[in-house]
Amino acid sequence: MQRYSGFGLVKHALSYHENWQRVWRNPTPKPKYDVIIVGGGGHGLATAYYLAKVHNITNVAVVEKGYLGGGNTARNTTIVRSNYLWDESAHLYEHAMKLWEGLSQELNYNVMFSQRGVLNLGHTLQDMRDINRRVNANRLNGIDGEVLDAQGVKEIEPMMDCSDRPRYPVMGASFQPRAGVARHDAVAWGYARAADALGVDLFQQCEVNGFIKEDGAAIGVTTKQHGEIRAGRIGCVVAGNSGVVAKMAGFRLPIESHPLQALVSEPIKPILNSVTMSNQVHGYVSQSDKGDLVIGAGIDGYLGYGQRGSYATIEHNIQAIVELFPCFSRVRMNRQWGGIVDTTADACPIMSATPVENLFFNCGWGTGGFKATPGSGHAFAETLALGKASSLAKPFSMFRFHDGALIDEHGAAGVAH
Amino acid sequence: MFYIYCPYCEEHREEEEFHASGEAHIPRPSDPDNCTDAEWGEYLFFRTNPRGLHHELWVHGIGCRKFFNITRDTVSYEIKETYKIGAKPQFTHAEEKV
Amino acid sequence: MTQKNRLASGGRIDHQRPLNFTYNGKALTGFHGDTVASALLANGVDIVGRSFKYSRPRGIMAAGAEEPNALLQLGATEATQTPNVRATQQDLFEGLVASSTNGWPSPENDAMGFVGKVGARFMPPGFYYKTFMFPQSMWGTYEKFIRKAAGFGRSSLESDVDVYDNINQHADVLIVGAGPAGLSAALAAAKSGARIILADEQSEMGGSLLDSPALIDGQPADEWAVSAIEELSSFDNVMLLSRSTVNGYHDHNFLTIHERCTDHVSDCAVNGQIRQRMHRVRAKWVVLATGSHERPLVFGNNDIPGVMLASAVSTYIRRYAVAPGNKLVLMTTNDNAYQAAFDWADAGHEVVAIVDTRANPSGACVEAAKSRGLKVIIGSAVIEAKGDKRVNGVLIAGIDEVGEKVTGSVEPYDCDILASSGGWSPAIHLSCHTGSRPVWSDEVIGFVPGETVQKQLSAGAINGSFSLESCLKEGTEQGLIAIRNAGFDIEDRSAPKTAPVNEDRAMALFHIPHTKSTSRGPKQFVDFQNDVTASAIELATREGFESIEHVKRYTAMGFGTDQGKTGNINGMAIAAKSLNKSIPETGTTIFRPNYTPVTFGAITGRNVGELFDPERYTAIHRWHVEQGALFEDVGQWKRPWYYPKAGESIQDTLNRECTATRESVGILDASTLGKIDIQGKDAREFLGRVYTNAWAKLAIGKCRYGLMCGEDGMVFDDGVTACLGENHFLMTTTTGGAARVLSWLEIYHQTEWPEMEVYFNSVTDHWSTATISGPNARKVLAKLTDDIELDAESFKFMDWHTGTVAGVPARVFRISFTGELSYEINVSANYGLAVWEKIMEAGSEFNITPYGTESMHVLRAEKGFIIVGQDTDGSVHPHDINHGWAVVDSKPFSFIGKRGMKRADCVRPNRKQLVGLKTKVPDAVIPEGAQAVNDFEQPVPMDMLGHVTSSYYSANLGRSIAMGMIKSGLSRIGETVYYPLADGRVIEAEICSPVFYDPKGERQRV
Amino acid sequence: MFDVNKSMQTVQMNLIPNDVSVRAETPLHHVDLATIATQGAQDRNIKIQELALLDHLVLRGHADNAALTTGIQSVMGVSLPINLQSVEKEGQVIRWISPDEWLITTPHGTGFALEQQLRNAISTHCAVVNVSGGQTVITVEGAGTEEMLRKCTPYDIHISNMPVGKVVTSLFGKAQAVIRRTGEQQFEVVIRRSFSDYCWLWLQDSCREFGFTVKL
Repeated sequence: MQRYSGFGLVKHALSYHENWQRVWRNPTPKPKYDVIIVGGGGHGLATAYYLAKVHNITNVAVVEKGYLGGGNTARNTTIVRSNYLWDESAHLYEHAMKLWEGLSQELNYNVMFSQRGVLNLGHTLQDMRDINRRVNANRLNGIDGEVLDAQGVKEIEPMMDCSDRPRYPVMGASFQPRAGVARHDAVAWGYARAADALGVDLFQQCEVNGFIKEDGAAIGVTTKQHGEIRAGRIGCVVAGNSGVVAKMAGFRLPIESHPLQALVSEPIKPILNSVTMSNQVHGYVSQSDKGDLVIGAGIDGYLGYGQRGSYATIEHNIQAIVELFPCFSRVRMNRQWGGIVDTTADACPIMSATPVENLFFNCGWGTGGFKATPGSGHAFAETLALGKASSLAKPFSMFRFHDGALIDEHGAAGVAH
Repeated sequence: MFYIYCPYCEEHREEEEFHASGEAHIPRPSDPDNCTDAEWGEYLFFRTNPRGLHHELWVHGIGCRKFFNITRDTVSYEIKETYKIGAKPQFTHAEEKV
Repeated sequence: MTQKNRLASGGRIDHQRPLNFTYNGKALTGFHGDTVASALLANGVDIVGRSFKYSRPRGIMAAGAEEPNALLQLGATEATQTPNVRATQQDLFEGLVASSTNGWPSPENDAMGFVGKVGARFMPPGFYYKTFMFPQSMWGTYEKFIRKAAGFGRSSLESDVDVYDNINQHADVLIVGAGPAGLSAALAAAKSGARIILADEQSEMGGSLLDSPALIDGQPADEWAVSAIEELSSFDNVMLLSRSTVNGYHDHNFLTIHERCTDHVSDCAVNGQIRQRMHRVRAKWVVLATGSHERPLVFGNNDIPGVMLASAVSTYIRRYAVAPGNKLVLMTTNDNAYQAAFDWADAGHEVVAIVDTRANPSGACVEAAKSRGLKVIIGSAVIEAKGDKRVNGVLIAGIDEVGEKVTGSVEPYDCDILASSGGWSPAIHLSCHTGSRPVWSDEVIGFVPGETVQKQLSAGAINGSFSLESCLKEGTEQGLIAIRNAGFDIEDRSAPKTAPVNEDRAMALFHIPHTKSTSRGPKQFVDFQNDVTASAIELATREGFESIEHVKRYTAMGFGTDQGKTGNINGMAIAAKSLNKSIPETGTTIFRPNYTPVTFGAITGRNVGELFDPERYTAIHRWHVEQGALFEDVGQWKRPWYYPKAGESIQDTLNRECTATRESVGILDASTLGKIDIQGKDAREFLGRVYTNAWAKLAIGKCRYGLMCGEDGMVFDDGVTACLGENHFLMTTTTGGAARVLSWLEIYHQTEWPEMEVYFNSVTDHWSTATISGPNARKVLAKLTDDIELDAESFKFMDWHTGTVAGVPARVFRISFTGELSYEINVSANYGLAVWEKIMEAGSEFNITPYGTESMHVLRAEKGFIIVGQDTDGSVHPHDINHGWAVVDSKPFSFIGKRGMKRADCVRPNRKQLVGLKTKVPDAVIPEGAQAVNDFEQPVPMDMLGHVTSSYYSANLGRSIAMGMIKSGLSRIGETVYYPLADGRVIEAEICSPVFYDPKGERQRV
Repeated sequence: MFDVNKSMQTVQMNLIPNDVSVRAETPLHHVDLATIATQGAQDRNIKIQELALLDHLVLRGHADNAALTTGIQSVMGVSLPINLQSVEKEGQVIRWISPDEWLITTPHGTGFALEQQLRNAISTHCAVVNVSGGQTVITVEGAGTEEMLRKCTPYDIHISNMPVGKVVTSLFGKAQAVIRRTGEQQFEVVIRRSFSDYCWLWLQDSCREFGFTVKL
C-alpha cells in the first residue's frame, strides 16, 4: 500500500498527481473464501479489515451490490459518541470510540475524526433525570461525560437560545467531550483501502441473490454478476436491506426498515462549536468543516425503502433547530436526502448467529450505526473468526427478542444518532 | 407526503392526519399462555419488512380515529389500496397468504 | 462609479428609476428591474468572490438559478444578515447592502490568492484524507485552519425579526415554470374552471420569452408573454405565483413552493408583512415546464471573470440592457448560442469571433452569422482563456471531429468577454425528487425525466424539446392532458404559433482538449463553486473511484449550493471518458430537494416560539400564574411545579407545601390527568383485558387502581378507574400517557376485539379536577357541600359520590396519591376556576396550601407510590417494581402483558427491582440518576446495580428518602449500597421498603 | 343515592349549576374577547365569534343501526347525518365525526335534557358523553376567511370539496379541530379547551394579513 503523508503529497504534486496508486484493486473472484462479507458499507469493510488485521484471516471477499460505502455510510450525519445508557451498549460504543481515536493513523487515511463534543439537551425535569442517570452510568463505565446546566450549555454553544423564551427551555445537557463527527466517506474508503492492502478482495456492482445451503448450513452465495462464490462463513452487513437478505436465507428478523432523513444548509462561516442534540424538540445539528449545518431528526413512522421520507418530518426538524437557534432562521436549507435504517424494538443492534449455520448477521443499528463502525467491525470480525458471538457481540443476539433480554436504548439513542 | 384515502371518511386526506402503526394482519395469538417464548417473540417483534408490497395498519388519528389497512409499495410509496379492518387486500405478493 | 456597461436603452428595466445600493461598501446605482447581478455587471464589477479552495477570482457567469459564483452576503442590519444570496436571483432594491463573502482584504486583492497560484497543486481531491494525520494530536489544530476557510456568507447573530408563513394549497393542476411551455399549458387549461397554480421562480413571468427575439402569434415574444399573463390573471381559478420557486417534489404529488414576498423591496419585511411563504401544495396533476440550463464548456482557465454562459450574455443585454464587456469571443457546440453574438453585435459591440466546435455546421444561425459578416471559426475551440482578474484573450485551436484532440495551430485572440455554450441540460431536478431516475438521451445530449409513479407530465425544454415552437406545442398539449386527467372537460386549443428555426445538430462535447494533458495543463473547472477541475475527476478515476457517486464524493462535485446545475453533466462526461464508458454507463445524476436553497424560516412558518408546540392549560391556569407558580412541562401540558413565596428557596417552598398538606390541607390541580369515558356492555371485560388486575367485581360507586402493561409485560401506564354504572367506567391515565392509552384501547378494540360492545371517549378537557388532601380535607369539603355525606362510613376510601360542591354539580372521588385523606373534586371545566376559588376561600381557615407537581412527587414518594415514566422506564414489569399484587394471573382472559412478563429473561433471578433507599446520613439526598455499586473502590467499568429513580428531602420525615432499582433488591432489604457521584462524594444508603410514611395506610382511610 | 338509569345502567348528572350566580368560564375566557371586540377598526375583513358555553354531547353508536337513527329522529327531529355531513335544526347541530361518532351541540342548559331523552329513546348499544366543559365553538367569516383557514388546516376547504354543511376533523396548526362550513365564507371550528390558547394565538396570527374583529 502506498503510504499517504504530507511529504508524499508534495512528491506527487511534482509529478502532477499522475502516479497515485489505485486505492483498491479490481480483483476476480476466487471460487472459495474463508469468509464472505455481504455488504460493502462501513461496517462490512471494517469487519473485513479486522478479520485480516486482527485475526489473520485474509482470504476474505466483500461483495457489494452498489458501490463501496454507498448506503447509510454515505447518507448519515456523521455523529460519533459513546454515551449510551446500558452496560452492553456502552461497552460496545466505547470500544468503537477508542478505535476512532486512533483510526486515521491505523488506516493511514485521515477520517477527520473531530472531537468537538456532543451536547444532549434536557428540556424537562424527566429529561434531566435521564441525563443524570446516563452520565452517572457512563462515568462508572469509564466513559467521559458531564452534566451541564443551561449556563454551561450556553458557554459551549453561545448562539443557542438558553433563555426562558423557547417553548421548551433548555434546562441543561449531558456533554461528552470526546464525542464528535468524522468524515463519513473517508471511513469506508479508509477501511476498504486498508483491507485491500491486506489481501481482502472487494467486489462492487456484485449483488448477492441467494445463499447456497448444504444440510441447513450456508456454504456460499450466488451473485448476479459473478455466479457462485463459496465460503466457510458468511457475514451479512446490509443495513437497509437486512430483511430482504434474511428472507433469501429463509428467516425473518426483528427489524423494520424506515426512512431516516437528513439535510444540510448552505455553507456558512463557522458558528457552531460542537454537536447539539435534543430529543424533546426533536433535532440535532452540527457544522461540517465545509461550513454546512448538518441537521437531522427521527425516523419516519412508516416502512420505506425509498430513501425518502415525509416533508412534515423535515418541517418539524427545522422548526426545532430554529427554536434552539433563532439566528438560523435566515440561513437556507440546501439539500435533503434519506437513508434506510433497520430499526429494532430496543434501539440496539443485532450481531448474531442466525437460524442458518455459518451465516451471521450484523444489522439493526437503527439511526446510530455510523458511530459504531469500528467497534461493530471489530466485534463482528471476532464473531466470524470464532464462529460464535464475541463477548461484545453476545448481548446483541437476535434471539434476545425471543427470551426478552432487550437492551432498551431509546432514551440514549433518542432522536437518531 | 402521502395522500391517503380513508375508507371510513371515504375521501383522501393528508398524511399529517394519520399515523402508521406497523404491519397489518398480525393477530394476537389466541392462546398466549401456551405460546413458547419464541412464538411470543415472533408475534411481538418479527416482521416481514418487505421491499415492495406491504400491508400495513394506519390510524386516522386526527380525523375519524379509525384504524384501517393500506397496501403500499415500500419503494415507490405508491398506495395500491386502503381497506377496512376485517377486509382482505386485493393486492398481494404471489407467495403471500393474508 | 458610472454604469459603464449599461446600454442607453432597451431591456425590461426602467431607465428612469435609479436605485442606490452598496456593494463592499461602495455606493453604486442600478435600475428598477435589475437583479443585483445585472447591476453589478452594469457597474463593471468583474470579481464577486474568491473561490472556495484555490482562492481564485470569480465573476458572474450566469443569469439565473444555475449561477455558481455570485453568492453574496445581504443585509443592512445584523438581524437581517442573509448569507449566500445568489446575485442573479436577487432583485435590486433601494438601499440594498451587499458584500462578497470570501477574499481578504477584498475579493480583488485577496491575500490568500497566492494559495491558488502556489498551493493549488498540493490540493488535489482527497488531499485531506492523505495528510494532516501526523502527529495524531495535531488534527485539532489542522482542523482549525481548515475551518477558517469554511463557508461563504455568515449567519446573522441575532434572532430573525421577520415573519414567515405556510399555507396549504390544493390544486387540480400545478404548472411549474412560466416560460413558453408553462404559459401555453396554463392558457390551454385555464378555461376549465379547475384550480390551477402557475409558479415561476423569477420576478417576472415569461422565462426565456423575456429575452427571445422570436415572434409568437405575430407578437414579439416578450409582449406575447405579458399578454398571456394578463389573460391568465383574469381567471379566478388560476393562481399566478411569481418569485415562487417550486423547490421540492414529494410523494403523491405534494410539492412545496417557496415564495419570496418582500425580498425584492427590502431586506426586512415592513408593516407586519410576511417575508416569505411556503405553499404546501397537493396537486392532482403536475406539469413540469422547468426549462433547461445551459452548460458551460470545460477548458483552460474557464473560470476567469469575463467567461460567461452564452445565454447569460443574451439575457443581460436583452433583459437588463447590460453588455458586460466590449470584445466578445463566443464558443459553441450548437446553433442556439449564436444569438449571443448577434445580440452583442446589435448592442454595438465587437464580436471578435464565433468559435464553433463542429466541423461543418450548417444551420440557419451559421448562415445568419455569415450574412452579418461575423467571423465564424469552425472545427475549433477556445482551449484556454487568458487573463488574471478579467479575461483579456483566448487561445483558439482546431480540434478533431470528436473533440478529443487539438489538431491545428494555437492562435491567440484578444477579447474581454468569452461566452461559451456546450448545449442545454434539461432542468429535470423536480422529476428526480420522488426517486424517479432520469434517462440519458443521445438526441438531447442530456438527461430527461424518467418513469414515475407520480401524476406528472412535462413539457418543453425539460424534455429536451428546446425549440420555441416545440415548447409552445408541448405546453399546450400537456396542459390539455393534465386538465382532462384531473377530471375536467375542456375543448382543444391550438398551440401559439411561431416560425420554426432550422437548427443543425449540436455536438456532444463537454471537455475541450488542450495541447497539454489535463493534469499538466491549466486548470479546467467543472464545478466552480467547489473548485472541482477536470484533472481532479481524472485523478479520482485513476485512483479507483469508478462509480460516479464515488467521483462526486471524492471531488465534492455537485455538492454546492447550485447542486451542480452547470457542472454535473460535464463532470460525468469527463469521468465517463476517463473510464472508457458511456455517460449512461457511468451513472445518472440524482437531484434531491431543494431545487434552489430555501430559507429555514420559510419552512418553519409560524411554528416558532409560542406556536412551536401547543401549550396546554387547565381551566385553573390563570390562577396559578397569578399565584406566581413556576411551571413544569409534562407532555404538552404546563403544570404548576411549585408556588414559591418571596424569599423562599425551592426547598423552602417544598417543605412548606408538603408540611401543610400532611398537617392541614393542600390543594392540587389534577385536571391534566387523562380521563377516558368507557361505556358499553363489554366495558368491564375490556378493562380486565387491558389492566393486569381484576375488574369483575368492582361495584358501582367504587374506584380501583389499575396497572397497564404492553404485550411485552412492561409497565406502560397506571391510574384509577371508577365504576360509574354497570356498563360505564371512567379511566384515568398519567398526564403524559393519555393519548397513548386511548389509542391503545382503540387499537385493541378495533383490530382485535371488534365484537366487544364498548366505546371510548376522551373527557380529559371536560373535567376540571381539584384535589384536596390532608387531615382537614373533609372539613374543607364539608363547608362546600350539603348533599354529600362525608363521614367515613358513608363515603369510604376508594368511593366516589356525586353532589353539589360550591354550588356546582360535582363528582367527588375519595382516592389519594399523598396517603392523606383526599378528595378529588371533578366539575365541568367551565366552572373549574369558580369552584377552585371557592375551595380556597373555604380552606383559608385551614391555611389551605396549593402544591405543585414537585410536592406531589415528594408526598407520594413518602408513601412509596410510583410514577410511571419516572420510576419505570419501559424495561420493568410489575414484579420488578413490587407490584405483583396488581397482577391477577387467574383471570380467565390472558390479559395484555401476562405472557410477556413470563418470558425467560423476565423471570430470571437478579433482575433489578424497585426498593426504598435510606441514606446513612439523613440529610444527604442522593441525586436522582445516581448509580449504585456494592464496592465504590472497584476500578471502572464498575459493576452497577441500578439507579435512583426518585429522591427527595422529606420535611415531614426530617430526612431524605429515595427509591431506586437494585439488582435483586427485594431480597437485599437492610443491606448497604454506595452511590459514587461525579463530584467525588460517595453516598451510603440502606435498602429498605419504599413506604416511608404511614406504612399501614391509616391516614388515607380516616 | 345513585341516579342510575336502568336501560343504560349508568349515572347521569346535570353538570350545570342551578345557582346562576356561579361564574362560568369558556375555554377562551382568558383571551377576553369582549375587550378585543371594542379594540381596533370594526371594518376588518374577518369576523370571529365564540359560540360560548353551548352544551356539547358526543353520541356513539352505529349509523346502520335503526334503533339509533330512529331514536335520533324522534328526539331531535332530524335524521342522523352520515359521512362528513352535518344537520342543524333550531340551534341544535349534529356533526358526523366518524362512522360511530357524532358531536351534538345544543344551547346552554339544554344538554342534560337532551342527554336523558337520547338515552331513553335509544335502546341499542350506544353511548352519550357530555363534553361541554372540554371544548368551545368559534365561527369565522368574511372575505379572506377561506385563505386564512388554509394556513390553519391541510384539509382542502375549497367550496368544491367542502360545500356548506360539510364537517371534518383535521389539524388546526398542530392541534386538532372539527371544522364545518356554514356559509360561502363562513366556517365554524370546534376546539378543545386545553388547546384553546394555542388555537387562539394561531388564529390571530393567521389573520394578520387580513385583519380581524371580534363579534360578541
